[in-house]
Amino acid sequence: MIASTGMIFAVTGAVLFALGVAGVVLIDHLLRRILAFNLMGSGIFLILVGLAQRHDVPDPVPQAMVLTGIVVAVAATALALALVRKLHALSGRLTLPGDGE
Amino acid sequence: MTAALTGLIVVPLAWATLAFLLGPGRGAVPAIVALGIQLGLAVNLAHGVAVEGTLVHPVGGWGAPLGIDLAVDGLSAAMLLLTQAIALPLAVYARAYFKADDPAGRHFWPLAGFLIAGLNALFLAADLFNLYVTLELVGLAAVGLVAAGGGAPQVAAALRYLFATLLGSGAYLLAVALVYGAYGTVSIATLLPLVTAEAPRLVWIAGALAGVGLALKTALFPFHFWLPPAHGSAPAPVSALLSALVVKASFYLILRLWLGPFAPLAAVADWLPATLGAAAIFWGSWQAIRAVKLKRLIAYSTVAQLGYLFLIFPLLAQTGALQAGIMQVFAHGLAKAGMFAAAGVMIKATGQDTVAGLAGVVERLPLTLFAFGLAGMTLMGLPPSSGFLAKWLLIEAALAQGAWVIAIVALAGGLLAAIYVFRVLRQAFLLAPAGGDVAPVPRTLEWTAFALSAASVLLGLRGVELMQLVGGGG
Amino acid sequence: MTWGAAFDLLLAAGLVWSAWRTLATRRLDRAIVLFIAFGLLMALAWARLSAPDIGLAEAAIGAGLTGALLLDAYGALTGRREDGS
Amino acid sequence: MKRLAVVTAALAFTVALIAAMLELETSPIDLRGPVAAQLAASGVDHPVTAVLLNYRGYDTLLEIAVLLLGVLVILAVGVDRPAARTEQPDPLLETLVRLALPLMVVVAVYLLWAGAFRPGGAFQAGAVLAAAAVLRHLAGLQAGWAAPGLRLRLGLVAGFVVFLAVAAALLPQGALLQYPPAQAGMLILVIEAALTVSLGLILAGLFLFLSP
Repeated sequence: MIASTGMIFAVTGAVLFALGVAGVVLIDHLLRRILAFNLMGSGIFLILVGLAQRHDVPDPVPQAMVLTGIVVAVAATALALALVRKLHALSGRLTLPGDGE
Repeated sequence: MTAALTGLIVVPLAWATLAFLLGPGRGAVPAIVALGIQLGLAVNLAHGVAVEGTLVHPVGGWGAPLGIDLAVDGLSAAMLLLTQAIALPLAVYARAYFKADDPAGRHFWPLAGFLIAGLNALFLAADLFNLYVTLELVGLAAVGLVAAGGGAPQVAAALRYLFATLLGSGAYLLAVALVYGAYGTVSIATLLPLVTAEAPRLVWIAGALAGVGLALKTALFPFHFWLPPAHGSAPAPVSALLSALVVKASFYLILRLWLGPFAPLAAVADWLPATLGAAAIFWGSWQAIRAVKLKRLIAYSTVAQLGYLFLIFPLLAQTGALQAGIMQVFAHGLAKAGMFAAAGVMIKATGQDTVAGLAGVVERLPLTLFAFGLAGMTLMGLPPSSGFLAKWLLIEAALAQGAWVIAIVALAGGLLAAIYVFRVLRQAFLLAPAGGDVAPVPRTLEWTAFALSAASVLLGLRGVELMQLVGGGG
Repeated sequence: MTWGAAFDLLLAAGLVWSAWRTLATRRLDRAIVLFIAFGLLMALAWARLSAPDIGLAEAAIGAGLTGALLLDAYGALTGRREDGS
Repeated sequence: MKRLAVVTAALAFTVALIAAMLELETSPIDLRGPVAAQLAASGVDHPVTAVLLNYRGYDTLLEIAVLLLGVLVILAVGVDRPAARTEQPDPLLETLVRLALPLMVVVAVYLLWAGAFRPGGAFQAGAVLAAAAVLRHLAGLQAGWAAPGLRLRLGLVAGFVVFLAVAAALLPQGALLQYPPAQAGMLILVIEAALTVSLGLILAGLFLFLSP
């Protein structure tokens, strides 16, 4: 079972999630932090589908949930980018005040 | 009842869309009318739940676990009632608050509509993944409301808020993924008998992730860092909505999971939320006492008041503890909406958002100051306010269990609240500085602030029905 | 080990590597390109997980649209900085 | 110091999570059975589409609201769009895009139609339409969008409105979004067609409302 495709990608998802969260917490640059959020999200999606399909039988329910999740993620990303661009236009900053101190 | 239940989701979605179609700055009147209808639906639903008990609505007709169920019990009916009861006066307030050309108000109505739809959908959801979608709806709408038309500090606060809320919902979604992996379902009702104290380790991790993620969204100490800038820099109607309702939504979800599917696991950690809650009361109150800006002060007070909600977790074996928690949700919701609304009036009138700038407000805006005082009374927990009732129930439950530390924390928190409330009142009673002119403010703003604050006090006299609703259907 | 499992492991390693490089690389434009590559590898992973629907959406939305948004933002942010305004 | 603490915590969490995933046994509930068993009554033959638009259609409805919110917040924040580019677009690129556009529309229609019985559907079709709009923009054939007029606003919400209206109109059937099995296929197609247009506009809008 460990070598099933589902389990391999679920484990990968766990690594990606941790990588993404560490990036979100440690990186101050706002664009990079948005990248880290997307990596975190991809990790979660892989776990959602991979874990449910750990016996390599396709499960449409988590697949549909991930489709929903991808769409939510792009909406959140676009929104975040709009805020970053606005902040940059107003203050010239690409980090949040108080971060990295 | 079915019509009331589904209406509470469909109606706000419809008017949010309509407001978007009507274009920037428009949609206030349909929103207010619709919110009136929604309040009626929520009353109807609460009455129905009180009489007939829990109602489940299988969306699509499939039923869980294949489909998604909506469910309403006493707890969710109470939250729905509070949401509509606060949103309606705040909508009236917002209509008078945002001038026609105010960039902050141009997109207020559709954003507020989606926010309220998301809140209602959250309180009605009975499916962990559906709850995730509602959390995102609420979170992104709230971020948009904070950011709308603002300057750099406001946009920075919105970004910080966005990152916190996305991290929180990310942790929650991972929890959902793990639960689905372990049990093959995300329906709360289906999970209920499956989760036991012998659950696989993965489910424990899921519980911890959901708890941490939602605590971040609720701004529980030490995750409160995002709240004061966001609630402190947003326009007053937005701050009121966020402080009164949005943070309560993720608290509600913690409570729902704690009492529901994760109950067998939650027992091992019941002291943890209470400890953090106590820390929140002291830290938030201290920061409120020191705050220079008025809205910052009120926002830190929210951090402190949220702390009380978490004191109930070790006491949930007592019947009064849940009622104390819900009474505190109502008390703080109404009082904080009233207080931010009053602060909005004072800021508009004096032209500055500082405590020091309030000198002379007593002569110019007596009604608003009275509203602020009434809300402050509720936050301090003075009788006969609902805040008093909440603290009374909490202390009673604590003493019944011998948890006298919690009782002492609750009393100390009331004293600290008195310090920051009186700081504002004292300043307002000082003589106005010479030449400090006060801009005229629409009377509607003053009266809606007063109505909310007065409601927070008067609820203390009519709290029995609310407690029966929560105790009976919960 | 079967060929399928070997491919999966290789793909998993590629995902982790591109994710790591996305965060660690110094130049921001390169980070975004790496992120788009990561998205395309994700699409492959979805195909391996018998989820072609997600694969299509990931390629179009996850890698394509998100990548375009990021590159556009990068251009706008760096372009303005050069103007000095 | 913070860096070390975060990295250590992340590593420890990853190890614990992976270990816990590996020791997981078979889950007590398996929805694959019910999904397949009800497929005939769902109105579509492709299980993922059945979950997305029928069994869990309510999730999708709210998710479209989240997408609309994305556009709404971008408009509310009021990003100052950079001035229009002055350089001439590459004529070769322009020709290529002009050739590709009709093809992309065909692909979108195919994906929409295919979603009923095989991978595809409104999301993928909408994404292709959005990609077409973004390509047009990159080739200089399409300006960025300023504040949307009524027609664009209508297009943005059309899919959501149709979806919400169908969901509410089916309430007399017993529940929100409870399709009568005989009409389920048709209703889902109507919703998906409207969604394809709106999703295309929304996804394109996420890009074009920010661009010159």
